[in-house]
Amino acid sequence: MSFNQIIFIIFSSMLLENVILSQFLGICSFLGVSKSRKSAVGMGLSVVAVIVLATTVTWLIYNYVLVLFDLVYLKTIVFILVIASLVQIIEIIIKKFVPSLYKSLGIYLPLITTNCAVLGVAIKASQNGLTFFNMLLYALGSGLGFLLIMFIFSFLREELEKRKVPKAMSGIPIALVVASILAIIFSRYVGIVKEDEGEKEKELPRTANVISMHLTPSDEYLDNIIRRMK
Amino acid sequence: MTKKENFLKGFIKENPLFVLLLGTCPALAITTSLENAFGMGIAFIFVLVMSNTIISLINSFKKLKELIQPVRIAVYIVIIASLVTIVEMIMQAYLPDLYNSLGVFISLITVNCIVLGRAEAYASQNTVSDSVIDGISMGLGYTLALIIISLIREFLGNGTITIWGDLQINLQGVFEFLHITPISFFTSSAGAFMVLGIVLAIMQAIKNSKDAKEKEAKKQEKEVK
Amino acid sequence: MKKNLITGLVLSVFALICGLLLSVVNMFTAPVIEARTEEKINNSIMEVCEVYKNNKDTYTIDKESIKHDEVDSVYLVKDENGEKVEVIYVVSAKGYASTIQMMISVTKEHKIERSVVISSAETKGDIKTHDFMMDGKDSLADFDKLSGSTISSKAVRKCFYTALDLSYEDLK
Amino acid sequence: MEILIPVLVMLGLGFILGFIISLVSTKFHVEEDTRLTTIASMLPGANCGACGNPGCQAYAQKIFDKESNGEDCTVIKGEAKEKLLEYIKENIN
Repeated sequence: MSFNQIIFIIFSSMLLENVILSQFLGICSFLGVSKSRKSAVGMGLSVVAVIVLATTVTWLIYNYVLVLFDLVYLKTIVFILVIASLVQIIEIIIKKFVPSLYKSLGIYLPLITTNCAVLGVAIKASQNGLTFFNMLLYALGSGLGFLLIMFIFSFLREELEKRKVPKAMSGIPIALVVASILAIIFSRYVGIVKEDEGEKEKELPRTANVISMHLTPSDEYLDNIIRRMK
Repeated sequence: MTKKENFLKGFIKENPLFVLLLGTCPALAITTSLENAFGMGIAFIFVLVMSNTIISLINSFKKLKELIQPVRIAVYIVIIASLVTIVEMIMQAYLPDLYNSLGVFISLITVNCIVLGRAEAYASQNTVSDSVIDGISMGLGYTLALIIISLIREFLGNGTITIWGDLQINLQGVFEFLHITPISFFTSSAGAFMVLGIVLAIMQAIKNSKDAKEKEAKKQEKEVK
Repeated sequence: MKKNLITGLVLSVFALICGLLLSVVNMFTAPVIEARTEEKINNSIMEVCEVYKNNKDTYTIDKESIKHDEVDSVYLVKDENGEKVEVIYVVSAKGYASTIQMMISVTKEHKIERSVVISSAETKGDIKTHDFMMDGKDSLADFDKLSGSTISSKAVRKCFYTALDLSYEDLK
Repeated sequence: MEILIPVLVMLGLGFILGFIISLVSTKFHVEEDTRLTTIASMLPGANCGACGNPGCQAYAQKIFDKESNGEDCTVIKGEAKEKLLEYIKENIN
C-alpha cells in the first residue's frame, strides 16, 4: 500500500464521492442540524467517530459471519441492529462517565442511528469487497467529507440568516439552493486526484513473448519501413 | 379526526417530504427518472403500511408493550429492517433492473425517518385500522412528492419521461421547438438540490398567500363584529 | 439481572421471528435470483461470442477452471476437441457513480471480439450504448472515450486492458 | 438446515445486544428530572433532526431549559402535540 493510494482513497471518498453532495446520504441531519456552526461541527465529529467504528464492526460481521454462512441477505437487518445498539450503548456509557463529552458530542448520537450516511457507508464498504485497511480509510474519508460539508454549510447558513431573503425562499428552500451551488463546486473536484502509478497501464502484452511480436510486425511498423525504403 | 381526514392529510397538509421535510435522501438521489420514483414509492408504501400495522398490533397488547419498552427502538428497527429486506429480495428477483437503479437506497428505507417516525409517533398510540390508513396516506403522499420531483428532473434533464421499463414518452420535440437541448444539470446531484429547493419555495409561497388570506378574513370578521 | 435477561430474550424473540421470516422468503427468491443471473450471463455470452452462438451444440463453456483476482469470472470457450477458442471475461471497475461491470470476449489472436456493459448506474453519458471502437482490436490505441465522462471511460478502458492482458496467459 | 443458521445467528445477536443494552442502561443509569424524561417520552423519538436539534432527547432538554416552546417538532401533530404543549405549560413555565 503506497502513500499515493492512501491519499487517493481518502480524497476520493471525501471530495469526489462526498456522502452528502454526491451520494445524498444523511441529508436529514444535513438540513436539520446545520443552523448553527457549533452543533454542525459537533454532529460532524460524532459522525466521523460513529462511521469509523460502525463500519469496522459491520465489516467484520459481514466478512466473518454473513459471508461465511452464506447469509448476505441478512445484511440490512444485522447492520442496523448492530449500529443502533452500538450507538445506544456508547451514548449511555459516555453520559455516565464523561458528562462533558456527552454535552458537546454525545447528544448527537441518537440522531446518528437514523442517519443514512452511517448505514450507507457500512453497506457500501462491505459490498464493494474492500480490504480491512481500505475500509478504514474509506470510512474515515466519508466521515471527514461529512464533517467538511457540515462545517462549510453551517457557516453559509449562519450568514444567510442575517441576509434578507424573499419570504417564500427563506429557511430550507434557500438552504437547498445554496447546497446545490456547493454541489456544483464539489463536482468540479473530479480529476484533482489521480490513481496510483501502480494502477497505471503497463505496455501490452504482459506475458506475450517478445519473439512472436517481432515475427508478426504490425501494419504500422511495415508501413514505416516501406516509407523509409522509398 | 375522521377516517377521511386521516387519509387525506398525507397528500398536502402533512406531506412527509414537502411539509415534514423527512425522507429527503432518496427524494434527491433516485428521482432521476419517473420509473425510479414509482418503484421507490411502491417499496416505501409496502414497508410503511406493514410496519405501522405490526407495530400498532404489538402496542395493542399492554403486557407486550411494557416488555419491549427498554429495547423499543431496537425492536421497531428489527421489524422495519426485515420488511425492507423482504422488499429488497422480491425486487431483486422479479424487478432486477429497478433493483439495480435504486441500489443502496432500498436498504436505506430502514433508516428513513418517516418510517420510524410514524412508528413511534402514530402507530404506537393508535388502533390498527387507523395506523393502516395513516401508512397508506403517508406512503401515497411521499410517492406523490417523489413523482413531482422526478417529473421535473427527468423532463428538464433528459427530455424524456420513463413510465415503466421501455414505456417512455419522448418530449425532445419541446426542446427542439425552443432550439435548446435538455439541460443535463437537472440530472446531476446539484440539480437535485436546486429542484427540491425551488419546489419547496413554491409550496411555501402558496402557504404564505393562504395564510395571508386567512388572516385578512379573520380581520374582516372581527371588524364586522 | 433477571430483568436484563428478559429484555435480551424479548429482543432475541423478535430477531428470531424476523430471521425465520427472512430465510423463508429467501428460500423462494434465491433460486429466482440465481436463475435470472444465470440467464443474463448466458444471454451476454451469446451476445459477445459469435463462435459459440453458431456452434451451441458442439462447443462448451468452461466456467470453473480459471480464476483471477483482477476479474469477476472467466469463461473459456472450447470446441469439440477441447481446444480453447476464445476467452470471455467479466470485469468490473469503479466508475463515476457506480461500479461498471463489462463482459469482454477475446479471440485466440488476442483481439477483442465484442464487449457489452452488463451493469452500470453511471449518471453521466450513455455508457451502455456507446461504441468504444474496440471490436477486433488488439491494443488500446484506438480506444474511443465517451466524451464528457472521463472517469467512466477510464474505468471501461481499464476493463479492456485487463481482459487483453489476461488473455495472453489464459489462451496459451 | 438452511433455516436453522440464520435463525440461530439472529437469535444470538438479538439476545446479546438486548442483554447488553438493558444491562448498560440499568447499571450506568443517570438520574434525571422526571419532567425531562416525560417530555422526552412525549416526543416522537424518531430522531429525525427536522426541528433543528440533534435528536429528540436534545430537544427535550431545550424545552426543559425553557429555550423552546415545543412547537418546532414537525413529526407530531394534532392530539399528541396538544398534550405536549399542555404538559409544558403546566410543568415547565
